[in-house]
Amino acid sequence: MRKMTFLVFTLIVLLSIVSIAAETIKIAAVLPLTGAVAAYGQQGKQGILLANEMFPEVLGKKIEVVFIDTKSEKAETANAVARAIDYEKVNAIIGELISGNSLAGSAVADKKKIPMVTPASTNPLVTQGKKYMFRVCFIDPFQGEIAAKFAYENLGARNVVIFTDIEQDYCVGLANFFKKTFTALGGTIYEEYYRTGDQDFSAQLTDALSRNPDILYVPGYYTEIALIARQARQFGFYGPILAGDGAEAQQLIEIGGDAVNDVYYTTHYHPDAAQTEIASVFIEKFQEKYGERPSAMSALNFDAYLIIYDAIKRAGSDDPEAIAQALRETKEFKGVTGVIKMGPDGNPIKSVVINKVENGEFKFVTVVNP
Amino acid sequence: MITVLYRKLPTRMKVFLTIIFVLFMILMLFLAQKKLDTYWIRILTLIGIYGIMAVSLTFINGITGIFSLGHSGFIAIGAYTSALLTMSIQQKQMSFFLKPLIWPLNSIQLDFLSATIIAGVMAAILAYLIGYPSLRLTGDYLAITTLGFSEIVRILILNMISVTNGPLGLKGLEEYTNIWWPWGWLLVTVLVIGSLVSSSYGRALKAIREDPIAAKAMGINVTKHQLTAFVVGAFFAGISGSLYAHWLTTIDPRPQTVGILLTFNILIMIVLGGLGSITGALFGAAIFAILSEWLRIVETPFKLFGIQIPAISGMRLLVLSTIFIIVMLTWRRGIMGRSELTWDSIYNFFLRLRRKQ
Amino acid sequence: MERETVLKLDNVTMQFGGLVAVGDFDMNLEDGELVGLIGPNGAGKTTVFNVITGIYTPTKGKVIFRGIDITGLPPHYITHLGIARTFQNIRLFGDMTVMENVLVSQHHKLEERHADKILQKHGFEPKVVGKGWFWKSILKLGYFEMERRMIREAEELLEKVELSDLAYEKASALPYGMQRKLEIARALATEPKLLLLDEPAAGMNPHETEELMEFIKKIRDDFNLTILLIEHDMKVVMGICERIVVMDYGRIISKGTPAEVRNDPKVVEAYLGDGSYA
Amino acid sequence: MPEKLILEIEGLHVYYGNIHAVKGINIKVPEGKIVTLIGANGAGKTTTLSTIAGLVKARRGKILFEGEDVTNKPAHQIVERGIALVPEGRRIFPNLTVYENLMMGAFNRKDEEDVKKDLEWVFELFPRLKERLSQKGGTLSGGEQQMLAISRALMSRPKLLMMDEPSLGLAPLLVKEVFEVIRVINSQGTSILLVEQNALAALKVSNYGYVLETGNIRLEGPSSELLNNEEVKNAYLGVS
Amino acid sequence: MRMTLPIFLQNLANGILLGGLYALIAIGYSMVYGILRLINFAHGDVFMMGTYFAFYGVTLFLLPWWLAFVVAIIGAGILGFLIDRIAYKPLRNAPRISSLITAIGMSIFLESLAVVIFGGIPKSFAPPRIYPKFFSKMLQIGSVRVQILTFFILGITALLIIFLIWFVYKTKIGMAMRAISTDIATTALMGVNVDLVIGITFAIGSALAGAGGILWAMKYPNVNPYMGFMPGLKAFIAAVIGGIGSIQGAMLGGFLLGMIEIMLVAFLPRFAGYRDIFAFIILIIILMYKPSGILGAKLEEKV
Repeated sequence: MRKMTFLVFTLIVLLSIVSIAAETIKIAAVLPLTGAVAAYGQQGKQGILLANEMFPEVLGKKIEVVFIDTKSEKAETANAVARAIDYEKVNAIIGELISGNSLAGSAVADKKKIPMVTPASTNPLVTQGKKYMFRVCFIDPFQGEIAAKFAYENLGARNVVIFTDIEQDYCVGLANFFKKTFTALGGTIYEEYYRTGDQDFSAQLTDALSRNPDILYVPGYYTEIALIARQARQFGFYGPILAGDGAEAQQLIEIGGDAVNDVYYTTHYHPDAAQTEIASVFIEKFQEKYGERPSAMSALNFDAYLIIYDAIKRAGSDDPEAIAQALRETKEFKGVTGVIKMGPDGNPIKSVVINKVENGEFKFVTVVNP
Repeated sequence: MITVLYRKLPTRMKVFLTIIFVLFMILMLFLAQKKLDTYWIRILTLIGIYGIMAVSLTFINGITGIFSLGHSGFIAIGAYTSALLTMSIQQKQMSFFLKPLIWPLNSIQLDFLSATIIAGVMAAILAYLIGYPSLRLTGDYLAITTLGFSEIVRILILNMISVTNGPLGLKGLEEYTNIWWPWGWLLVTVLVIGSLVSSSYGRALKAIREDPIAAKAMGINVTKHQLTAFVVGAFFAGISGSLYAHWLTTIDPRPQTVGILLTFNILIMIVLGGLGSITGALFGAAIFAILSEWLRIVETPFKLFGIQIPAISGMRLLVLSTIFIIVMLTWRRGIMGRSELTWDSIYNFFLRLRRKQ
Repeated sequence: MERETVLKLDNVTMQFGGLVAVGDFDMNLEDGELVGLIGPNGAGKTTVFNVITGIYTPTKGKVIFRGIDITGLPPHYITHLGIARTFQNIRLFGDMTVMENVLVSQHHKLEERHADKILQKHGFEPKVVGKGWFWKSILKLGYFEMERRMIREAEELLEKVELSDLAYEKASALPYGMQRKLEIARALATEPKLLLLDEPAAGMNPHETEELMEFIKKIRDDFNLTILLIEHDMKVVMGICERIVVMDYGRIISKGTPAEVRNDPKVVEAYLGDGSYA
Repeated sequence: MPEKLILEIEGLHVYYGNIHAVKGINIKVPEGKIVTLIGANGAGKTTTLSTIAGLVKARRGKILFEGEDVTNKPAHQIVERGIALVPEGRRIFPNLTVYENLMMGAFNRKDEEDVKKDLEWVFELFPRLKERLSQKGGTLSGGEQQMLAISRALMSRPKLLMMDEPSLGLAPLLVKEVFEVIRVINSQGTSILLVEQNALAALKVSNYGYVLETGNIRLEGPSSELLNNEEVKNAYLGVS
Repeated sequence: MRMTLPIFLQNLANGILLGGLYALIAIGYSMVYGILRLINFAHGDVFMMGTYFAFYGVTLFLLPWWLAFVVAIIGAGILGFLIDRIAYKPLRNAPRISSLITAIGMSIFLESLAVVIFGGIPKSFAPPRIYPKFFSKMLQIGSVRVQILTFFILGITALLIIFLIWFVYKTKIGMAMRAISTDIATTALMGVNVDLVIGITFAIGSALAGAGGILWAMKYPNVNPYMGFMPGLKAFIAAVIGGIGSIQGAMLGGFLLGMIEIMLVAFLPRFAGYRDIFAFIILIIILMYKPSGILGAKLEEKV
């Protein structure tokens, strides 16, 4: 019986909870805060919280960010977006980070005509045929192409082994477009495969290194890149490793240690070559607030917030339709991750920065303009 | 021994009541669609889909006693089959940019109903192929084997890029799944499975659950009946997969979408509702869908007895799993146990009430 | 009058790995006979039952039932052909009612058409009623009639074995003696020709045991059965069996009438002892 | 006659879920005597033993062992106080050797020297066990398993030995041997509470008997009287 | 691929290492299953928790690395003990499926607890912050390059397994564990405090998982709330292949699975994506033809 009492008590406590409401402009951040890719969601949240702190008001109204968790799941994402629109009555949505989830969410948002900006879903299909879907990251074909050119021309690579994470559409996409461009340039490709969460790459590396590659291309996420780099160095590979913007995180260096020296990656910005003022401010404030370097994920989420903020300001209204229109007309938006001109399809046109890791720090290498 | 008087309503009366109830539900759903906002309609739709998943799994796990952990495999097959059949040819060409889709899938487009039925059939065929060898096993070993098969299905989907588009998944499906499809299919599921359970076949299946060896000795072809139950359950799992895909408008082979985690969720539903009860499975599905949305309030900043509590992500699942564990410890048989909420049981409930007065 | 041979075990051997559980077992059961199978624990008595009912396929030898070679046929076939059994440790469907327990035993009449063909081939009457019951029972087309018929037959049976009052009780809630009885009733519902009883008197007091003996004799006559029973209680075995087969270490060490067996020195040495505690 | 009681049960009620299995029984076991419980299956005999042993919880009533209340104490504490149970169906550990099975019986004992002595004593009782010391328990025959089960219980040096159906499933030949062993154990000073189907043999070996029926005590008395009681004769001994 | 002897040896070394880690986790699974016939789905999450304990022991409580590791292993053991007391003990007499489902709930609970307490962002478990750099040095043995860490991991694994076998086969508690695995009630009749022994079993299994977690994190220096899922699943497969319930079986299964995974990727790199399929196919074949696993005891139902 005591157990039952406890149960009833728990329920009463839950029922007595009152959520707070106020007169504000609401933006929902639909992010994978828990579940398989919780790390990205939480980093994204850091970026958005900072952005909200730095730009708390627009048109004289307070901006309230509602964080809604998706458990890294599709169905939850779709529900979360519906909840944001119908229950929280938000004016715009940031999210999701995983392309598959963004697609499920954008189907709902598009029908309701609420603008949605994804910070990091790079799959070309995410915005395709959608009027209210935008992004602040570049798409896979573009990044893959730039990486291939950089590898061939700047790093002088002719023989590349690609490590593809077959579970990430992002990674498969990048690998595919890299391969197309690189072979067209005349290079040779050999492919190895792994899966998200794998931690042992010794078999792939033993095989890969027997091909004597000039560089490794690992367009996955930082955890696996760091692990691959560590193990590659252990097996005696000291050449450059090329990655995508998934590499941009302090954890890359923390996990990888010395091994990630000479890891190059295509990404959005670098403080030393900050294309925008806001970038240096962002990095400074971020380090102040969280005591670590911002990851690309944080920066992109920061920009997603900022581009909506900017759109509201330009539209002079918090009406979703007006915000969407303003977003479509974005021309010279100066975000942390570069200057964005919004293409007609909701995809931004922005330049690619290439950085590398050197002695435990991210160093700027070059910038490639579209 | 106290013999409890149990009265039965006449069959005609029950059929009449059922028709009234179904009409009432249709009216309610109609009203819901008119009055409720998208958010609640989505949850209602989801309850319908979860309902099919839960009823089909409780049919396999609870009624026949085949402890399967492979339901997500059937859902995945259903989802992919119907998605590949309903996608427009242009959409397919756009989506499959890694490797082109193989013939003849690249030149087919079907309507939603046929695609859904074919999805169910495909799942049923898969269940037959899986069930045939694995039903020789029992208990935990069977559970592990079915789990293994569902993972194999998922990994195959992940790797067969020219059929499934690999990790990129299928996108841009038409949002066919409105509130009517899942609830309509749910009605079919409950009618078919309910009808089967209340027949001689249902008794045979329950007998197998209670004691397979005795069932064999009473002349029941245990393997065949188990296989039949497995196939029927998988058929409806396939149907639910099709509905699920066209509700999400996109499907991919992540573990969160069609992997072990989905099976676990359905398992939680049917256990909450009472393993072995169809009505219990329906309650479980509804509770799970509503609770996981309602508990979002613990992840927003809130005031508890005047104390401001900040938003902590992960709280929702923490609370949900805590509730679940408490229920398991205190209320082991779930809401319904193995009993069903039927017209007879409602009638007798009122009779007993009256007798007490 | 020459009686028909119902069951013939021909040189049956059952081996598990190196262990010979039953070796070179020969036995004939004639129509209407009531035969006892006795022997110390682990002598292989239950294994004989499992071989007859198809749970095990014998390593060697043949099982002939009413002229049909049933060696290696699956259990559900064999039940359909007309052999039913009870279990040493009661194996009722505990969560189902008494009525449902009996109804389950009629289910094979909707299904076992392959086994039915064997019956017909050997000139016996078919048991299966119509076909396509799976679909009929889902769509409820013509199924209610069948269900009513099954219930009617079950009610009649329960009436005969005096379990009607308990028809809607859960099987697991019955008192022990009633559970034993229900197990026999459930076996009868399969319409057997041969009934195998595995220690039916286990756990009963002498009074109940006596009732059981009467009951066994009664059903043999009412249902035209041949009965083979395993029992430890010598009173039962000596009291109702017409013939007794004694096993030890998987082999037959003696057979004959109760009196013959009781006085066989081999039986006394291996099994009965001096009888002071039996 | 004021006998010293080793075990006294007062008004014991036991439930399995909703089933009222034991309905307020009183049982006394005098020190150094053999007391038997007879009755049909489901009468509550095994439940009573399990409750004394601490495997099942009593709803109401008291169990006093040597004057101390041991009601609802956990099983391992009951054993430490000196009550051992030979469970129905022998239940030896098939994956442990005979030696290990015996040592399991002496699990809580710290007096290693005495354990060795008791081991010798057990081998005297059952010389066959000594031959099979390193054999796995599961490979023994039915009779040997019963001997092992009894020996295992004796290894805890119980003051009260409870036996649940020691003759069940044994050939008549072995039944006799078991009852003889019971007599020997008792003669060396161990009190015994015996549950048996085989009422005749049980009453012959015991001093006092209780007849249980559906959770109640129907009859009790010195065994010799029960043997001649008409009712007992009819119901449990069979008219022969 | 060009399979030369050095490459083969290199892969062999890799396989042994991965297999050792699987074995450590698999043993805990197997011990619990052997005793309670419970697939403890929360085992992988204890593995994760142990690693977090070690991480915070070093970074937050500033313990020396070895002490932090020992404390974390003990912590994981206590956690396992508590999990049993809170979630499984009340269900001891319930149908086994109840405990299985509670175990799933427990797994979800521990993962969300980790997200709430430790956050979802992975922590780095790398030298020199957590443990001395010495371990990551490479040794050249012939043509094979092996990290010092490898020997450390194998050494610790071997030590723990030897200790465990001694414990289970030579001590009284170990004997009680083996007794419980066949008959809980009778073991209680022998005067064994059954709940305590089951608790100890959980504690030991969980401590091994904790140790496995720490060694895993030393090798793959990344700690996050979901890190236990895959190794947990793999270890479980390993336990079943070897014969669940048997310690030697779990060991064998672990090494076998580790070796197969590495060798498959090495010999047939094109099929790396199908790697887990092979794990599951082996699992299913084993279950079909020898459900009790390679070394498991056969549990047959009596008719």
